[in-house]
Amino acid sequence: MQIEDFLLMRHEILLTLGILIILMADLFRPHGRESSFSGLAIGLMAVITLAGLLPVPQGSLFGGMYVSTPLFTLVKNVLTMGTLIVFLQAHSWMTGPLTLRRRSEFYILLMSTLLGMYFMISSGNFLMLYIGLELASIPVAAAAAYDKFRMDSAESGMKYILSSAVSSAILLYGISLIYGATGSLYFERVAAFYTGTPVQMLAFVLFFSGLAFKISLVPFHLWTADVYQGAPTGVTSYLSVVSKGASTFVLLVLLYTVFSKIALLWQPMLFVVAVVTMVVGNLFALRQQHMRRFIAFSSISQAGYILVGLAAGNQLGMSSVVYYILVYVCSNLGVFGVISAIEHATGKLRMDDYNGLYHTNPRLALLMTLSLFSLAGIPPVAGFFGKFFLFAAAAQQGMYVLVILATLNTIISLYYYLLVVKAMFINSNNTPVPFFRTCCVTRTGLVLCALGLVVLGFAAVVYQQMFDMSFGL
Amino acid sequence: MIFSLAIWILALPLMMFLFLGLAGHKLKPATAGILGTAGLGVVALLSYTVAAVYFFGPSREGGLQPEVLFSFDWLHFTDQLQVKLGFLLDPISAMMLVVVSTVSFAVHLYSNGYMHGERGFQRFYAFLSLFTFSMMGLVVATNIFQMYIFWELVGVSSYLLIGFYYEKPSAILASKKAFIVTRFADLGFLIGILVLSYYAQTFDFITLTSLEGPVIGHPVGATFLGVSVLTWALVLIFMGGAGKSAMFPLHIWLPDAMEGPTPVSALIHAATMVVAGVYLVARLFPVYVLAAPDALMVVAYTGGFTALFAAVIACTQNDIKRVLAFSTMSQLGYMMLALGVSGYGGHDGLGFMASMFHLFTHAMFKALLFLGAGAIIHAVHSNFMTDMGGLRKHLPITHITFLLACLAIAGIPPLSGFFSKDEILVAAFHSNKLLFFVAYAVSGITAFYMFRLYYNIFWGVRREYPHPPHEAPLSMSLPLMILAAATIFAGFIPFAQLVTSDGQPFEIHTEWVVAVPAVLIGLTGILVATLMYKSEKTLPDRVAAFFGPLYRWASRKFYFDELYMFITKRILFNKVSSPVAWFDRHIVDGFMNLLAYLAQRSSFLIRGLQSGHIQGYVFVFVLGAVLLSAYMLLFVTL
Amino acid sequence: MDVPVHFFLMLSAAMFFIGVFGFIIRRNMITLLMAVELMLNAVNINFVVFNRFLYPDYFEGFFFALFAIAIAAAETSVAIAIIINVYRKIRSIEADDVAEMKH
Amino acid sequence: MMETIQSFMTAMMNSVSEIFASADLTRPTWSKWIFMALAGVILLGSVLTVTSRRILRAATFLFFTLLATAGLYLLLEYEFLAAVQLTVYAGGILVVIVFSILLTSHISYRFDPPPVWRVLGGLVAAGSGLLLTICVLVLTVFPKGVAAPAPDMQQVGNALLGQDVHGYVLPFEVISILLLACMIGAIVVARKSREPEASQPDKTE
Repeated sequence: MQIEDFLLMRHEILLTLGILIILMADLFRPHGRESSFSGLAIGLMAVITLAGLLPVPQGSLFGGMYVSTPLFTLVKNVLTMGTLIVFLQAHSWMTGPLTLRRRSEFYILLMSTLLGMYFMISSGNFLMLYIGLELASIPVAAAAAYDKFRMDSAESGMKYILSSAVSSAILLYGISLIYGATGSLYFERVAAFYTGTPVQMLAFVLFFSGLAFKISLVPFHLWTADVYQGAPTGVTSYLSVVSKGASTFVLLVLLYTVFSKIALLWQPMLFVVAVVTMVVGNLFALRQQHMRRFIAFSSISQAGYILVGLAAGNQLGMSSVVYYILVYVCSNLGVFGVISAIEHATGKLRMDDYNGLYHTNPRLALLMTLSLFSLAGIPPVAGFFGKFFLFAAAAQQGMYVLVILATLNTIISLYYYLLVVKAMFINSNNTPVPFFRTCCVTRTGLVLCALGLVVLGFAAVVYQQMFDMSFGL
Repeated sequence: MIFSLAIWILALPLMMFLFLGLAGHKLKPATAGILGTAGLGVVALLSYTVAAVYFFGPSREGGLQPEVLFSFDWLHFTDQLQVKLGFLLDPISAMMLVVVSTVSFAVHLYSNGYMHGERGFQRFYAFLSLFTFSMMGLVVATNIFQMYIFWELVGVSSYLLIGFYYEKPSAILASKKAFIVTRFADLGFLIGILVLSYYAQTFDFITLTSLEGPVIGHPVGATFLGVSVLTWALVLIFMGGAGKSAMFPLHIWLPDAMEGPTPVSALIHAATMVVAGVYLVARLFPVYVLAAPDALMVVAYTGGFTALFAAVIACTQNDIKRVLAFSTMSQLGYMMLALGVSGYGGHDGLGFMASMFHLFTHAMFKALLFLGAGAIIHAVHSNFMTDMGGLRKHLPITHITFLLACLAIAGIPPLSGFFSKDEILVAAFHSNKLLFFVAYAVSGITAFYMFRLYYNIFWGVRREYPHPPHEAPLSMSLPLMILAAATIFAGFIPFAQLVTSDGQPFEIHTEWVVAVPAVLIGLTGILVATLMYKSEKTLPDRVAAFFGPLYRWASRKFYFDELYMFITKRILFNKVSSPVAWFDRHIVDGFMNLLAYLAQRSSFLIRGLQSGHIQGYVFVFVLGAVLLSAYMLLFVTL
Repeated sequence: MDVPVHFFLMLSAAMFFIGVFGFIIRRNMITLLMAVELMLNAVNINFVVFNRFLYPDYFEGFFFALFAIAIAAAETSVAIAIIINVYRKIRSIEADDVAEMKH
Repeated sequence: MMETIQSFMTAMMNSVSEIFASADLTRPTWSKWIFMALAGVILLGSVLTVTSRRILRAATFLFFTLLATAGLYLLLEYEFLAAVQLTVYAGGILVVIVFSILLTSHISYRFDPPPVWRVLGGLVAAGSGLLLTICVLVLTVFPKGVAAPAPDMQQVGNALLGQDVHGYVLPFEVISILLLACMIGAIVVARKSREPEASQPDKTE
């Protein structure tokens, strides 16, 4: 292995080292002392984030099993930063009494999940993709069941692991048929032989549904709400942001490379799935009271919007999807930051509890509003541009019907996002969330989200760079 | 150069919003109010200066040409499509700068008194600043995309302002309704932008409206359902405008939005936000008139219908702010109508000029009316004219200024309303006789219901008030006087020299054939209102007295009463106005409510999908995968 | 090998969908897990058969099956851990008892 | 419409008869007999696994199914895989499952039969899926590969540590992390730990 190879794989190598460091630190810590690994984990993630910003050569390793391009590196950086922010948000939870004696494991679990996502993104072979996918999902189930003193958490872990097992079985069946139909598992060769015979279509749909499970597209989404509701907020935030973002990006890459020859065939399918996803997600979100469950359905409908861009199948669609993922990561993390701060301070998680939040905690309320407006796509917050580019990409392909349906759905979604805004600014409350100061770690996380939202919305450079990068794919 | 200061017109309100929003609760309310008002004063001065330099400055040969003061690259979309953030100065945006800053300043000043002691006073000023910022950004947008962004920001800030009285559930509902209905309209706007920009390959207003540009010079050949794509795009864009400007049937949010604080209504629902739709059409006017006259016809008829419809409903309302809201709708319809009947260039563009003129004058007197209404509500603590009467003694300043505004909106010379309305009538007279008569009718009804309002508030029975009403403090009456002055003198501004469709000044001359009947109709309306409402139940007596001998001879006073009741109540009220109001409330509004209900209902119905049982989830999963495969195999592969 | 490849494939398909069927009708969480094992096992047969019959030059299917078995083991262990955790709480391993969150 | 269905049916019939012709059932060989037997065990075992009303019996049937699958691998001359199947699946996974059964259930406990609607749902989902898959598989003509010898242990070992195309060192390494993470996850979830004091806020709502 040359030094360039190390540089190429630095995300993975550093993260593996990080996992080992935490493991060792846990093993060799002084006996009988409870120590917090939060700082260590945050520090490690920060190092990886910084290392990710170094310039990178592009290329492939291990005979094409591992591929890296600037775009991949960019997405990995985004995921790393997302994880970093999740860790920042989980800080107060992890240093609290509920997680006594089980602190290092949380970080090991989430970091190995992140490692799985790295490999998923960089895979050049279905085997690597599958292993990455499993590495990215099995530990999450354990993390979802992490709050052992709550039945909800156990239930959510159970639902996640069982439905994810079924979905990965179906995905595997798809991969096996892909292998049978093309004779290889390397992306390049598969792409060359993928012409759309019936068995290939079947294989594609099965494979797609396995990935769609991770992205929670309707009708593969049913686990989402229950798992999000039950899992600890940190894990939910990780699931809905990092995990979903990674899977979406992988789907994007696969659709545009491996399955590019049958683009005309999957476009109508994505059309249908996108519409159903947006509608169902929105309709369910209308009635939710539990904040995590609410965000679960909102994130389902967000996935539907992303599909609109994917369905466009052009380069504009591609870069806009990446941009949207970026924006989505920031906005959702902002929402979760506020949710987890309030949960940690008061244990309150229902929408009614947010009544009158503005009067006691104006900054939290403002960040929440900013993030929700971004999710709703209201200018000039970043989410608006994300949506606009997605829709513009679809419109460029002449999919006006899809665009109209999508914009109609944004109006429904505005309704329920406003419910939260209304609760915070307008509703009165006799027992509002009292004023509290978040600890500086949490605050750093919140500030990062707010910065991300503003910078993404106002800086032209980001989008331009992404557009150029997506040429290279 | 003064233009380099123009950026502060945008930056100052934004900075004030950030400051008051983030640090406002640490300030004393009074400080926040003074700070906000002073900041807006500076913005107003800057706006006046910029407008004055633009209109009267040197080097204005060859008409007033649009001028881009500055422009930043915001988002680089593709090489053809770029989002820019800039400052466009042309006749209409310069005029709007004056309108927005004047009214906004008046409202800022007024709110010091009106909102005194309210909880969240600082927040109120923060939102007002945000609104002013967004409105200014909308007005000076150099491209349609920037306009859209600020358009939505205006929506957001008005949402926050309307919902300011969070104790009132109706206010919350109203604010949400306003936001969502206008968002619904913006759906059309957004798709219109997508289509237009896709064919024109530009967002830029100057390119879009230039006569040799890609749109007007080389119109798109593509058609959809037999109508050119460009027409579709422009109709869709107009849909956005119709939402903001409360055109039928997207107007349903405006009356409800009166739940907001009265200064907010004056700012948003009289003078600034609601004219954004008119402004949008005016902004793209060359495209409408030269490349898609069909779309312009839609504008004209929607405007005409709304003007009549809203005027009729206004006659039935008892809440004084609602009367004003419907009146605003009606006047906005007037402006749309004027745009719709206009041609391009020189005297043909009279309608355009008249529309902008009316926008200007209407902003002044309608803001005055709203602020006056605020002063009245402040004094008697009620919105309903049934609770008022005989207030002219108690509120002298409010009374005089309110009367001036009523006369102006009724089109009585020499107040400003007369001039602008007259130009609209002339323009309609020369182009579309049907709309011309609609406009005549509307002006009569307008005079009637405005004076119905006026008499019911200031005349009529003298009531005993629990707290004797008293004149508002200076911070409230000063803005009234400022706006009253504007109402009186705005009519003498030579608009045809300044704001025209092609930037070339032209001469106007009063056409007495149109003007005299218009004034007469206005006077008739006032007369009818005077007879009916000046003092309660005296009309039959007076009629009886007038026909004294006849009456004595017939000795049947009762029939007059009956006849009067029959004509007014049975026919006018029950058969015309009430059904129209009912239609508005139940059918148009109900349709939107039905949609919301259906969404809720279907959400409830499909909740069983999420059964909580993992087996059920896998069932749906597998069935979904199978159906999707079948779909792919059957419809895609075959 | 003189058995046609289709026979193997249909066998594995049948096994796979029996697993699906079992997952839908069963209540006990451990039996749900066993149904999943059936599905994973069926997939492995697919890989091996494709490798052996159609593309014997490289051993891609073979290795995929190998790794899939390992992953299945890992997945099962975590699932069992979670199920036991649930059992500790409610003294039941009926999946229908673990359906508090819905709608 | 009718014609499409008709042509589809004809195509199906043709494919099925071709497959059976290639199977040449009139000339039975050992491998065919063995396949039949294994297939029978697998199918029967699978069905019984998911229908048996005693959980330990279900586990036993699963065991037979897994054994028969290992037999299939042997039939296909993948001895190594068969060994892995036996040790990991039958030896590892199944033992864990049996242990957890013993931990959580009473041996003589009989399940109630599943509700009818659920059985119907299962039949609809699984049946339609199976039908679709079989139709697609039957209609597909797979390329015939040239018979090559099964890999010996040395090849397997080399490939597992190979770094080039068709080398599996990277997945091998990654899967080790996966196993580690799963182990930690399983331990952290299953390990017994004291509940914290009741003074903690109830966070379920």
